[in-house]
Amino acid sequence: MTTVTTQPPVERPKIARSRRYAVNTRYVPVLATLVLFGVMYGIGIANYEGFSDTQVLLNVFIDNAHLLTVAIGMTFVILSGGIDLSVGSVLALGTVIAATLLKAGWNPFVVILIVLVVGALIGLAQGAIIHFFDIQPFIATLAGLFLARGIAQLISTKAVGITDEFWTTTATERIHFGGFRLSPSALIAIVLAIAAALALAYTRFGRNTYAVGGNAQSAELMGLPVARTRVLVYTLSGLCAALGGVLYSFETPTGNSLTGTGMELDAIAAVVIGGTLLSGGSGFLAGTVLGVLVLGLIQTMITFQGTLSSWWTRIFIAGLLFAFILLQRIVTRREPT
Amino acid sequence: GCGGDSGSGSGNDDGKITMGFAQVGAESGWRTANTKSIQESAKAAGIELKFSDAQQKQENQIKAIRSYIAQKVDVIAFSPVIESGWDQVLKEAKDAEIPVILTDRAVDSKDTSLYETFIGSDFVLEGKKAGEWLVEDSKAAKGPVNVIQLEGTTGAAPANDRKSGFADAIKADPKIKVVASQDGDFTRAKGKEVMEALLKAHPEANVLYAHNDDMGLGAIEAIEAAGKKPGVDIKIVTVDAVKDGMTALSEGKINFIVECSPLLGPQLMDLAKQVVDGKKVEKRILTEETTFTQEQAKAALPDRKY
Amino acid sequence: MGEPTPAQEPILEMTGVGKVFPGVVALADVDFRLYPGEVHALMGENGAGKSTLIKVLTGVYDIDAGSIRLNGEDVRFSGPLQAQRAGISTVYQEVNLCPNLSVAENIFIGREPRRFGAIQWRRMRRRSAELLRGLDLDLDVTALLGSYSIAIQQMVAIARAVDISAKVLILDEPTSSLDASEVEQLFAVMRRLKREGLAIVFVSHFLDQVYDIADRMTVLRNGKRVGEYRVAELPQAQLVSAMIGKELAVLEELEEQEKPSTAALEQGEPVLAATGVARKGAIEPFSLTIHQGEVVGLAGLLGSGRTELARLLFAADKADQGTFSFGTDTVSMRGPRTAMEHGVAFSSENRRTEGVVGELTVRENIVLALQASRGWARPIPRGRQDELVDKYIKALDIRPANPDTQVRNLSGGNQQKVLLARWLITEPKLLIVDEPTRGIDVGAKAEIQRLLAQLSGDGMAVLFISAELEEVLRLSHKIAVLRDRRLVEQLDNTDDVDVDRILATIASGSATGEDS
Amino acid sequence: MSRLAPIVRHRLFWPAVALVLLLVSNLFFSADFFAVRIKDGHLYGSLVDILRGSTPLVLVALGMTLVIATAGIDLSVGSVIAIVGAVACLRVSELDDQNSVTGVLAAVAVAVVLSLVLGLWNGVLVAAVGIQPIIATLILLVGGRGIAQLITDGQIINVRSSPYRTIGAGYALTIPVAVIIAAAVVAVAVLLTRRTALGLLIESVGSSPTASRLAGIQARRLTLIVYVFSGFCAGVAGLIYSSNISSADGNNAGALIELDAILAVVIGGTALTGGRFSIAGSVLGAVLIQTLNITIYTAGVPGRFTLLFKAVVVVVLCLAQSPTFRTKVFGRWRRSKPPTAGPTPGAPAPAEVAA
Ligand SMILES: Nc1ncnc2c1ncn2[C@@H]1O[C@H](COP(=O)(O)OP(=O)(O)OP(=O)(O)O)[C@@H](O)[C@H]1O
Ligand SMILES: Nc1ncnc2c1ncn2[C@@H]1O[C@H](COP(=O)(O)OP(=O)(O)OP(=O)(O)O)[C@@H](O)[C@H]1O
Ligand SMILES: [Mg+2]
Ligand SMILES: [Mg+2]
Repeated sequence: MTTVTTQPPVERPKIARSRRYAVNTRYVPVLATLVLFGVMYGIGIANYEGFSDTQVLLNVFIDNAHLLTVAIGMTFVILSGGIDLSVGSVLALGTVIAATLLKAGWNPFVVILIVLVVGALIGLAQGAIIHFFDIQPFIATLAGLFLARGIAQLISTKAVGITDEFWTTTATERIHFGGFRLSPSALIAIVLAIAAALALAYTRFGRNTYAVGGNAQSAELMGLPVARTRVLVYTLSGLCAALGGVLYSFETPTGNSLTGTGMELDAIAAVVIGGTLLSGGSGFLAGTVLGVLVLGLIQTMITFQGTLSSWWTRIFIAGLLFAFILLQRIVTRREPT
Repeated sequence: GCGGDSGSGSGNDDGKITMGFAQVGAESGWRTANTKSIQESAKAAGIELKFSDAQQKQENQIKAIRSYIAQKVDVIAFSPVIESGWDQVLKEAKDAEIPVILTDRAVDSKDTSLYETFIGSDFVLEGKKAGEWLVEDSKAAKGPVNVIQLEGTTGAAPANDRKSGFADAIKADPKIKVVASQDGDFTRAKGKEVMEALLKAHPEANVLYAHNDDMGLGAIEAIEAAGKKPGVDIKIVTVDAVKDGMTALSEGKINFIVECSPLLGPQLMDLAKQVVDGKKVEKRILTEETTFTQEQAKAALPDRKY
Repeated sequence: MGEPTPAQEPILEMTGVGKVFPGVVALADVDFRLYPGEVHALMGENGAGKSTLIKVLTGVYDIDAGSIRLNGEDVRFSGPLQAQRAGISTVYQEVNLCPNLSVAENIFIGREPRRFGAIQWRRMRRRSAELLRGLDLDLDVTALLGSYSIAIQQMVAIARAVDISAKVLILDEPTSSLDASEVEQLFAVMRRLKREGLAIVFVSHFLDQVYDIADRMTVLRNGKRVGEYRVAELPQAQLVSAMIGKELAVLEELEEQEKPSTAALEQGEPVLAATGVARKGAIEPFSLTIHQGEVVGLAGLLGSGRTELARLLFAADKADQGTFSFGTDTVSMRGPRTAMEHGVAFSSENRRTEGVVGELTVRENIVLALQASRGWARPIPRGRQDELVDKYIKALDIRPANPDTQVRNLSGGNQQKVLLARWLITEPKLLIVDEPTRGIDVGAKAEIQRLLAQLSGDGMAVLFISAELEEVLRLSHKIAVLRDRRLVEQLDNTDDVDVDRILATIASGSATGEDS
Repeated sequence: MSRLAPIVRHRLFWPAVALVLLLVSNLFFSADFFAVRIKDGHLYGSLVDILRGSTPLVLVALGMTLVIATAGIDLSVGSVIAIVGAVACLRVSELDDQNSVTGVLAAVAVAVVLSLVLGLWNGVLVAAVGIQPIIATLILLVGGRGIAQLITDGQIINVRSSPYRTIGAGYALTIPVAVIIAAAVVAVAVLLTRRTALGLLIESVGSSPTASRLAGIQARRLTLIVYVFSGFCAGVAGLIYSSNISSADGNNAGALIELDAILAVVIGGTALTGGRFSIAGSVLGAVLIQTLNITIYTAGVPGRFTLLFKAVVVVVLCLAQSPTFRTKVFGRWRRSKPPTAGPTPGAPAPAEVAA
């Protein structure tokens, strides 16, 4: 065996090495989504009268405030490499609890607090089961889906109307600026989105979420608080879903155990359309906002189209979704691997 | 001009009435028949119909109504997905001076000025009719009358109401007992599956009450597979009176059907014209509905549209 | 057994440590002592239990028996986080970082510089760039870690661990893909830390490195401690026999073996000829011909493009330009399958993500490539599988020798052997091996070198990549030198070619005048 | 104890226990639950119902298993069921003689081909275009039901065809035809995956796509095959489903079956992250879910409690199945009994390592 030279005999050449991809490819999916969203909006304007009114765009925010809220929580979960199927049910449970308590004459702020706490607790339980007992997120949150809706049905199988003063005024309230209107719900959702984006980019919790999603095992070995991050992510998602319930019950002042069926898919779709990888670790909150807007815009286009029969509505949604995703894929496509 | 004598159709200068209709969805054959009826009678009545499908989501329905308000239609009609939570958007319609007609399902708003009228069936009454027929029919019966009930989707208004109406009516006869009551989700497949299991768990059952025809039709398959005769060994009462149900009724496989007609298009169009003309209409209009025995079904079947 | 005279109390003391995995006793009654200010080498064959000892210590695995004392206090960590908080910073064997985060983040995540709770990205980038420069690395710290080669990732992991100024630093095979100068950078840092009083655990299969840097060592064999020695008091030969439990004589054999001359080989049929092949951002146009029975070694520094070149030849990455011909046919390379159809095999340097499939068993991993080329409809009969698998488990001494073990549960070195076996059973005409001896112990390494030499003697062509230049020199007939993602020279491995000569070529670059 | 250990550790042990428990619990509500009689020349009884009733789910879960093994997911199965049922029933209902066997076979053939096409559509989107599976199949989930409704015009299409009815509700040799069909498809799948190398290659692609590609596996083709197979399975399930009720319900057929199917797969021990899969496990999972449903009916669990009941069963089952849970909750208690004694150095075990 020859000895390894411990001292390089020749002066080591200085090489600017391994400088890779000049453009930061991380932003490509989000940018592409943004551009395609613009294109879609343009198509809407070209085809439908009155579509160009900026208020139409703001209405998308107003109409989808709850979905955005839910999708924000979902973004954290998906970034961490998990999935949360329980959000739609937790949202429904939130509306039912709120409606029932309000009917019993509780203070609206206490009610909101209780709803949020319940949502967070459900999320916490799911996160704990997933992390500490090594249960697949899909299953744990599917059980959560059954559980939350089950509790909601237990509380009331009938839809409960909300007549609380605070609720109804918040529902009708519109924040005016420069001739445009936003609902308080939309404002809350937007503020939450900004806060979440900042949290993802500028807090340890946010970065840990990415790390856990990239490779949970490595994150553990790097000494990151994987347990805390995982549990917190699901707690956050539960909290967001419950908040979504509150916002939803502002817009449609009812507590109904059947609301939000399939909303988990909408939320997941919004997140994934926004360029976030379902396998975790890669994506941005801005993408999620765009994803929600895309889904909302599709819905708006259908309303403007106006004459679609029920089944054509579905086919039309699928078609638009397909066109969008296909284009997005083509735009962001790099080499085949 | 079917558009009628009213040159005063608000907003539109062509005098034609524009109606925005926000449908619940296309969750059942009943619903699609309802949609068809509305579309066809709108055409026949010369009313321009803007139609949207909410896919069972209240939020979508609210969105659709808002967009009808924005488009300044002459009249808005909709079948609420659920009863509560409509005050806000109805207020908006009222502020825009657009009359609203509810179809099929009611809303629970205290302020009834928010809508002009509600046309539709009374689900509680339907349940009651079913129950009353059973009480009548059981008079002759010696032994206990053991009922299996196939409920509609848990939490849905028709399911809740048809259950409670039925329960009220059968109180009249202590012989009648509901031995099992299960969610059959309004579908044939579920109706069959649930019935298969219940027949084995409750061999003593001799009556089936299904919240709609479809579940009843599924249950018939299960009953036949169990070697019993539907309509004889097990008497069957259902609600809806769709064509398939009526066929089974005329064949003697069902004993009694309470009609819940989806064909309220013509009535709706009439009302719309009156409302747009500013005429006062009844707050609550029941759809013209009846009940069918086996003989009546044989007679009615040839004219059955759906 | 050379007992050290403890000048002070050990900072870390493990006594009677035991760890059992289902079917395998990984550690049994192992004692281990670590003193401040020393570099302590942990030695042993593949599967001896080195990594397990480290994982048991840092709480990755629950400990089955024994005790751990840190600074005289009994401790038991629930995980790396706790261990880190207690002052133990670890680089685990396989690179365990997050490929989806930037280089800077990978260094700082969990301890990012913050102000008012918000991460200061700019400061983080600056500090990580500085830190890497201290290791003589000039990287774009905003790029994703995953876009860098394994070697660079290894350096980043080291930078991270070193910067977590701890009392104990554990490095599990940090040098396995590093070239000599990188190793030297690392050693400089280690010496500095040692002077500062840090205790360092160092695992390596490069005996020379161990003798260069370590003060004492603990030798493990089959999960048991053989002994604890002062490095200065234990000659290499004795160390090797302590590790493997017998004398080693294979290495000498190889040295003596007569190699056919390049000229003679070039008479033979070219197996693969690449002409003007290039890929944007990866490697400049190059031409390379490999003949039957020829071993071509690739030499170059980290990131010089060796891996890229190899990947292009296997069509793991698609070439933008140039032509490939096998024998006399020019072939358009559509993917690894095309290459495999023409008898090319490629064992990746990145064994964990591009090599073995951890979830599958040893048997399944070994037959995978052969099966893939046969297509799914023609399964390899079980008897034939057993025959092949048993043969290579024996030949490469894969442990545990149970073909139904999940590969993920194998030690790093044994995984590498499985990967190699996968390709050897396909009986390729050209075997491309990127760092095939990474993390492999001395005995097995000699065995693999012998095997490669023998196979090339039988007519197989080999493209050999290794960070260890000596190894390249020992095996190759021809050495292709890369620099800066460009093939700069192809040298016949004659007597006058040695490590210095190659380093000189790398340094001067344009020996063939292709440079502009 | 030690001889039982391997059985207890088998990954299907807990689902099997749950299945047995559920079945036995039915005895409380229906005394002759286990009775199987011959009635009208065929087997009749709750167990037969469960088997027959679970066939659509078994089939869908079977296709889903292979998709999930490649680390994918197929949300569109419910829509495929609806479309296939709609097309088959429409064609049968248009026959001059609905009882003509050839006519029914032709309709079935068209429907099956259609299911393959739908599977191919998903496969192309995932494998060739490279769209994330959940989104790729979401398109068909949303649009497919629209298509099914378009075909049926939103109505329920009735057929009165005894050959067609045989598929889902008929019997052959006293056994339900649906069970025979499902068993045949499962057997073919098992043979294809375990007697050829297909299973190994799928598992490899699912666990590590990069490593598989570099081992020369044509992952794309495999992925495509797997989605086509899933489409096929859903298609057959659609035939059984619609034949069972002699009608096509474009609105409701197969709604939400994807969730049950995924649940069955996961209960059966296949991880959603891909890799190792167990067809037997999925079949067991599907039967378990059907048994759970039937138990709910038999036990008379009121509608408003069903979801809670399901949630509890799923949680308990998952926890029982999770080795981590068992060691964390019961392991500590068990371990504390014998004082922590490490393996004695002289034990024969080290020899194993050296072997
Ligand atoms: N998670 C595990 N499950 C089962 N067996 C394991 C596991 N981890 C390690 N082993 C076994 O424990 C033994 C020791 O492995 P370890 O990784 O400690 O070896 P090592 O000395 O680090 O080897 P190398 O030099 O190849 O890295 C091996 O036989 C290995 O197969
Ligand atoms: N286009 C690409 N996309 C993603 N990864 C790439 C790409 N090109 C190269 N790589 C990765 O970069 C690594 C090669 O980096 P590097 O330039 O350091 O090669 P090298 O000369 O072989 O270095 P080393 O000496 O470490 O082997 C490979 O592991 C390869 O997977
Ligand atoms: Mg190791
Ligand atoms: Mg390399």
